[in-house]
Amino acid sequence: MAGPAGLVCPAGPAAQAEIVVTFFIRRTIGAALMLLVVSIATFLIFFGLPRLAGATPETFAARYLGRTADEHTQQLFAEKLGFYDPLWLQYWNWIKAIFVGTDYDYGTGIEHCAAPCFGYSFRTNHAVWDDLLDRLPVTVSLTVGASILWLVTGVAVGVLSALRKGSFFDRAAMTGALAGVSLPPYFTGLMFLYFFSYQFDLTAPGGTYVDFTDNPGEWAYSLILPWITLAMLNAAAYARFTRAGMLDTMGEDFIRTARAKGLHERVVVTKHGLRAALTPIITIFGLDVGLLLGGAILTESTFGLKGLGYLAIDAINKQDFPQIMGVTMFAAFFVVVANLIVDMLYAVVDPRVRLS
Amino acid sequence: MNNVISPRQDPTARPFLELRDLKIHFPTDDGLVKSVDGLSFSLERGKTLGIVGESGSGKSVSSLGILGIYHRRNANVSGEIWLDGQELVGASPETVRGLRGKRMAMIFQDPLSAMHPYYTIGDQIIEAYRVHHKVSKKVARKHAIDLLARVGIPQPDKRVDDYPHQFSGGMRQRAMIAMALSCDPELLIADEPTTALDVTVQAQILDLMRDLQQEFNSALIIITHDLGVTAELADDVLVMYGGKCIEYGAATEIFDNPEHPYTWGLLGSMPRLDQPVTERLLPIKGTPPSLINVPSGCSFHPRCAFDGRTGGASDTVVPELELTGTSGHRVRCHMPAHVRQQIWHNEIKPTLEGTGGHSVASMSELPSASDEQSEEVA
Amino acid sequence: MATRTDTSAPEGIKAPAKAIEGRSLGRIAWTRLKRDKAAMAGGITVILLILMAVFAPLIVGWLGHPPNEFHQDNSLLAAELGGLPRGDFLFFESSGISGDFLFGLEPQNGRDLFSEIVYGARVSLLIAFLATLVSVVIGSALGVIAGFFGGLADTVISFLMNVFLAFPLLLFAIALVGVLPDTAFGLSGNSLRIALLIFIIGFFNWPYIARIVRGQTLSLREREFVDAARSLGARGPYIIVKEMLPNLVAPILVYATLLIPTNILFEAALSFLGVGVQRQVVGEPGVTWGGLLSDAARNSVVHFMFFPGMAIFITVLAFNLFGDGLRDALDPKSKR
Amino acid sequence: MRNKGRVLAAASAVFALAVTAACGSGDDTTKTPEVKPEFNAALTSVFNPSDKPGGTLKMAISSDWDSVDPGDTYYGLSWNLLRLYGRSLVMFKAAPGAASAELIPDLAESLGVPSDGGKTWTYKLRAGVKFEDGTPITSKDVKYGVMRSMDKEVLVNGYTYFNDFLDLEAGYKGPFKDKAADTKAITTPDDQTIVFHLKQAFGGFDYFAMLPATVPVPAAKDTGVKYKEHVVSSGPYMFDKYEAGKGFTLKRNPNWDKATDPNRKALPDAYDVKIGLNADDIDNQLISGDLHVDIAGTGVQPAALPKVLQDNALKAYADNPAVARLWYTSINPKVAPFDKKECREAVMYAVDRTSYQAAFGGEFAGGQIATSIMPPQIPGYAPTNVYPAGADNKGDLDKAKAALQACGKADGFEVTMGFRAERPKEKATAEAFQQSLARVGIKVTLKGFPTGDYFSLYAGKPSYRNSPSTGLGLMVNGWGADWPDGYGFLSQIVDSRVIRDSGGSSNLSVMIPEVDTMIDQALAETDVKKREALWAQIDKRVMEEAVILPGVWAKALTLRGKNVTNVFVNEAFGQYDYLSMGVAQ
Repeated sequence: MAGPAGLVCPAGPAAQAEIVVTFFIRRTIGAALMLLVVSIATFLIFFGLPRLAGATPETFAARYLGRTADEHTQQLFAEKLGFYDPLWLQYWNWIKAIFVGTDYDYGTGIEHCAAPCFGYSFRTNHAVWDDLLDRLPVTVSLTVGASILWLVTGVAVGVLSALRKGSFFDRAAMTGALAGVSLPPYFTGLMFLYFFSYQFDLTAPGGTYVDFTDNPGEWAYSLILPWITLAMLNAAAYARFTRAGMLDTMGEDFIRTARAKGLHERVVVTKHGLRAALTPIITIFGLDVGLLLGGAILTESTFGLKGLGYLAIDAINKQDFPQIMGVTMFAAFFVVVANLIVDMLYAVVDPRVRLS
Repeated sequence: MNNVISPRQDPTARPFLELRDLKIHFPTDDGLVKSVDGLSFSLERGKTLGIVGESGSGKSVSSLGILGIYHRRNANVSGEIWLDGQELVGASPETVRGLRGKRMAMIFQDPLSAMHPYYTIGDQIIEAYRVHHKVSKKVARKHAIDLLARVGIPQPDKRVDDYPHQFSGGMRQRAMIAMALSCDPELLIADEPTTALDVTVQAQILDLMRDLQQEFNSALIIITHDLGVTAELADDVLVMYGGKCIEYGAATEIFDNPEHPYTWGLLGSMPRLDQPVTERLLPIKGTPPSLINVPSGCSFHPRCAFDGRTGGASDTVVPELELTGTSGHRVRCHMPAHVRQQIWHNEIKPTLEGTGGHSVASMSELPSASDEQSEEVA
Repeated sequence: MATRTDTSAPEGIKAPAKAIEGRSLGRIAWTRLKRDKAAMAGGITVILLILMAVFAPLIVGWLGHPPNEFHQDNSLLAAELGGLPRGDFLFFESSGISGDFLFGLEPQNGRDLFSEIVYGARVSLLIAFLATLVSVVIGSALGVIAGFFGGLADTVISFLMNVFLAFPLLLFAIALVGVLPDTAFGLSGNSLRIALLIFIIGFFNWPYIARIVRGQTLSLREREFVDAARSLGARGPYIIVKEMLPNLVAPILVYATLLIPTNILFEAALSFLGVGVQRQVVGEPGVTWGGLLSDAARNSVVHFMFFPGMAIFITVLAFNLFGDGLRDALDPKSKR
Repeated sequence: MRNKGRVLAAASAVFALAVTAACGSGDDTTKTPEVKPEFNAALTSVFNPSDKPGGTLKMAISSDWDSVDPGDTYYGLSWNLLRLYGRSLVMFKAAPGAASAELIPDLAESLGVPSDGGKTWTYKLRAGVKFEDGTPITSKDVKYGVMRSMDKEVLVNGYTYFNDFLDLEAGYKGPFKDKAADTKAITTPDDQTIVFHLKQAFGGFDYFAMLPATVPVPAAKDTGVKYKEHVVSSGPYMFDKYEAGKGFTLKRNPNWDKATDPNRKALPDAYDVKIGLNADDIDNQLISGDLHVDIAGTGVQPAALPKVLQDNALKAYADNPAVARLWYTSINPKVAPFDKKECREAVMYAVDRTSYQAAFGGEFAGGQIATSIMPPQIPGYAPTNVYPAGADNKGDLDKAKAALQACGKADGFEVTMGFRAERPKEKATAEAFQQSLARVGIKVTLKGFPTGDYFSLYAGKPSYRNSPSTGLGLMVNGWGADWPDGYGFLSQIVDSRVIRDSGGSSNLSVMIPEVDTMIDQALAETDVKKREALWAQIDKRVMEEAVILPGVWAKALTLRGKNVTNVFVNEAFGQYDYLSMGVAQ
């Protein structure tokens, strides 16, 4: 009989907990580092690049001021808002404000912008953070609804296709899925709006959004087209992923083993096949949701939904840099956090992932 | 060739396992893949059959065929499989499923990939047990721990909660065996059970399997490309080539008086520890045949050094699997029996024994069939 | 014992009489591809689209009107309805579709939508192809470096890839186009815009190629022939160029083909959001499908949305079909 | 709140109508005959007149506007609307047709009394007017309102008329910088009297007194930029809820006394203003009856336009008012080759004016093809057409080519044209320019700019628009009268002295010393007729210089909401008069 020489000793519960904590800390530091890089890059693009392209501190200040402000006023303002400071100092102040808040001088006296302060919008003279929070429910509503829709349909279609590989259903579904990933959401969105809202009056017109807390029914009614539009694109992609993953998995040795045990095919597919095939899908799903929470730019602008993506486009069109910075950081934050969550989730779902 | 039965058959009783002209064909875009093309053999309880052949010769497919693990949609299966008086090819999938794992079980090659990475060893054994026995999880768990102990896993009550990746290769194979034995199967098929293991562990596993077989009195089929393994365990040996059986007989017969040139090749490429180290290994040249475009006539003829001695029949006529000698030894070759025996005794055997077989390589390093083909039938 | 290796070796085995004719990967792939009807349809469509883009002036001269020409005659546009085209066709109400204007007219200014669609292929394909090239160049270079040298290079490049994937790309691309100067690198106007778009789109997509190349390089690095080359004294760059690259061509080709439709969608999205190439009369008209769609969104005239949208759809679908087919052909493991 | 679907909404609207009709028939006191809706019915007379109070008037706008703070707004719609909650010294008469051009006293007892040759203007406030909290309104509150509005660092939107004309002390800082700041330029001898002291005589000061800056603001309640979140009302309505960027509601102001206010009917009980709805949706809701007013007042969107024009039932609910607004293109004489007048003339002749009109939506939604700067409804307007663009208005190519020859660019030239990228009509204009100028060899390169920066950083900034590298030869532009009067329309776009190096001015191309002199003359002229004639001459003189290419005098195809009473177009705003509307129940 073999000795235990080749055994990998399992770690005790205490050691396991320590590993988890270390893993968590390491990943969090990594995420923070990534956010830092993103923030520096963003800052350089919006406050550094324009300077190279000919913008001056006064032109930045001019954006806070009306058309009637004279040169002197602009200089005064540029001074007050720190636009004459070296770029690194401006960045430092910007970062500092996020953590400890800052004071802004808006004529009527000093206004405190509490942490997390992403600065004041050029055009609305509003704290950017308030704007972000204001827009968040729209984007969250859109994302949550659409993601549930696409996850369920995409995975269902993908699994069925994989199990009936080569059947009519499979071919039809995969043709549909390929068409789905080739359809730009702004095109489908526009056509949906034209037919369902403009022509047949079945759905809410673009630009409608009712808060969930106001009226859940109308909330869903106002979002149904955007949900379908956004979900269609992703459902198609997920159907393809799922099918490929499921085919791979169902060809795995452990599926053969499961069958050899005499398990019911249903159990083989769900307990053994789906479990393994869905794990990577969950990863992609987490990242996609994270990405969308930062603003579904195309869907939001197609449907005139005033979420974060819409705010971003609006801010960019109006060159409202503090707002753009805010949205970008917000979006990057969601992506990084989603990454983090997915990593940890993966460690939970897949015991092979070593937490080191 | 319908009446190919065990060399040791008792003609009065129906054997425990019997295959009759089993064919498993897969239609593909590139043509019909004849993975198994007319295989017949039989096996009694307590006996061991070794099926030998290169990758892609159809040995794994036939074992999966016995267990009924193939896609009914994309496999054409014909012939008969009798297990203890029950025909399986024509039986409903549900019937076969009920037998799988319970009366017939399989031990797979490469237990790392053959076990589900997301479930613990215990869970997987418990699952195998509970699908055929209505017992509580607790009872099943106890059973699983017993099995793990039985196959020699230390501290089974702890290891039962480990994941496959936490086990070493040998331990995993033991766990795999435990899983296969969970319902006391009467037929156990082991597909390359030791290939992925290093030599010392190989020996332990083979010992274990022999012990267990005796204990459970089950019929055992060992599928391997390693004649050494066969020599250790098998009572009978069946050599497959291109989806067909080309030589079949008692193990002693096959090792002492092989009559097919391919078997000679296999023996020539088998490392022999009992021989002086004088010569290098004798590999089989060429590549295994395509299962789609099986060479005409004798499928081995493109690689056969003696195809000139068949009077031109080798590439036109498919040879029959005919009896040779008296002990149920059968060979599929155009050459007359006496010519074969002559060549073996005069040309081959001396080479093997005289100069023969120190080697660093084994058959696994032979030119093998493309992986693509073996995947397609899986 | 030399005879052992002879064909008449006594162990009874001989080499196959005729060596199977070695087929190159390209030939095998081509044979497979030819059998894949969907991929062939996609490929043919792609070729037709490229021809359409190249010969846009000829096609438009033959079947349409110059893309910048206004047709505001009262017989074509209903001035009293704010410039809505006259004439319905099927469910395309007020489209002005006729033998003269195959896809109808643009409301208000009466430009020939057919010609605009044909010219739109130019910008779309040009940007998509060149941006893909940029991604492939950056992605392959960094991917090979990361995969081959490993260590610090790998850590840094992998981190960079993650950073890029964490960026809200579309947002950044839009912002960048908006922020950058009007004249730079001796270019101005649309040529600068196109150059910028190519660079930006290409620049943001390199991690996708890099990831694939890195993975492939990692596995190639462990293969015998690389060891062999190294043991013969070959140095890194030589191994990369002579041993690695030829083996990376197939995956790069596949993923580049699949990146093109993504880039088409990216460009169309930017144009839809109003930061793409702008309409001009000097030189190229600079029509973009995304731009047309964005104009159409304001009009609620269905033919104006339908044709540009379908142009994007068909183009992207064709590339996707072809790309999928190519992947299946070059990488049999992914087959069906 | 919107219902679950238009069908439902329509059904309930029908139901509501039926109920209204039933109630109406039973009510003998208001025996008004069923008013038949008609196209342009509210243009020159009151449509569906009523004195019946009650109900909520629902209003919406697709974009936000600058501010609801009377000291910080420069939008006509805002001036129109804020009369509900703010009373300036003087106002335009709330009446249909030409009558609305008449200035009448509002917070003041009478129009301003000039003295010192028009350099001093005195107003007496009505007695008994109170803020929403019951505090009596004094002349000091009016003075404070004007003073605060002049601080352009805090209240950045709006005009600088008071800054430019008041005789302010050097170093005057304003109430935001210095709480104790005061100025002798405005004096308040008693709580009911306010006196403005000007640097120079100005006969039209009553127009200044009409500006929302003269709406009283209680200094104690002023929160600078945040004042817009709760403006203290002096009118019949006060703010109830205010949500930045989303909307607000107005309710009745209990401290408003009708006896002090002969100008306001104050019919509805409340106003519900929604901000940021989809523009197309606003049209749909107007049509279905879910909404009463599109505050923007710029007319229906292109999507709804054909629907309205083709359907007579819908068209009957539409009006096509002219707005004192000119859409035009500035031709920049500081950019070669436009330094040569002939080259500018070539553009004037070559541009197809009908495509300009089409770009803005045709004759109903866009407006009338303009031949000069001043719109016809400005008093003193004299028809003039210095550069006729051919008989069919599609451009006079022969003359254009001759002009090109004369300026030495017979083969044409290249020029860059700027426009606001987010404005589709301006983009369409620029494309129309490309198209029609290409006919004579002038190649136009288009360049879109962010709307917010167009005047402050690009087209409006001389260093940018005149630079040899980034020079903009053509710039799409537009201007609406601050009030319907030659000064109100022309001064900000043809006086070269409003151009500042820091940018921001709407005058992008007119730098004619002679015109500046003529403006000064007009300002000093006390005789109204003569003054109006002078403005017409200025109009013609600027046209001759070929630095402004007039496009269209704007018109809008606007929809009257269903059930709205007392509707008419106030010509001073070119919009429905928001002060007078009521809602039938």
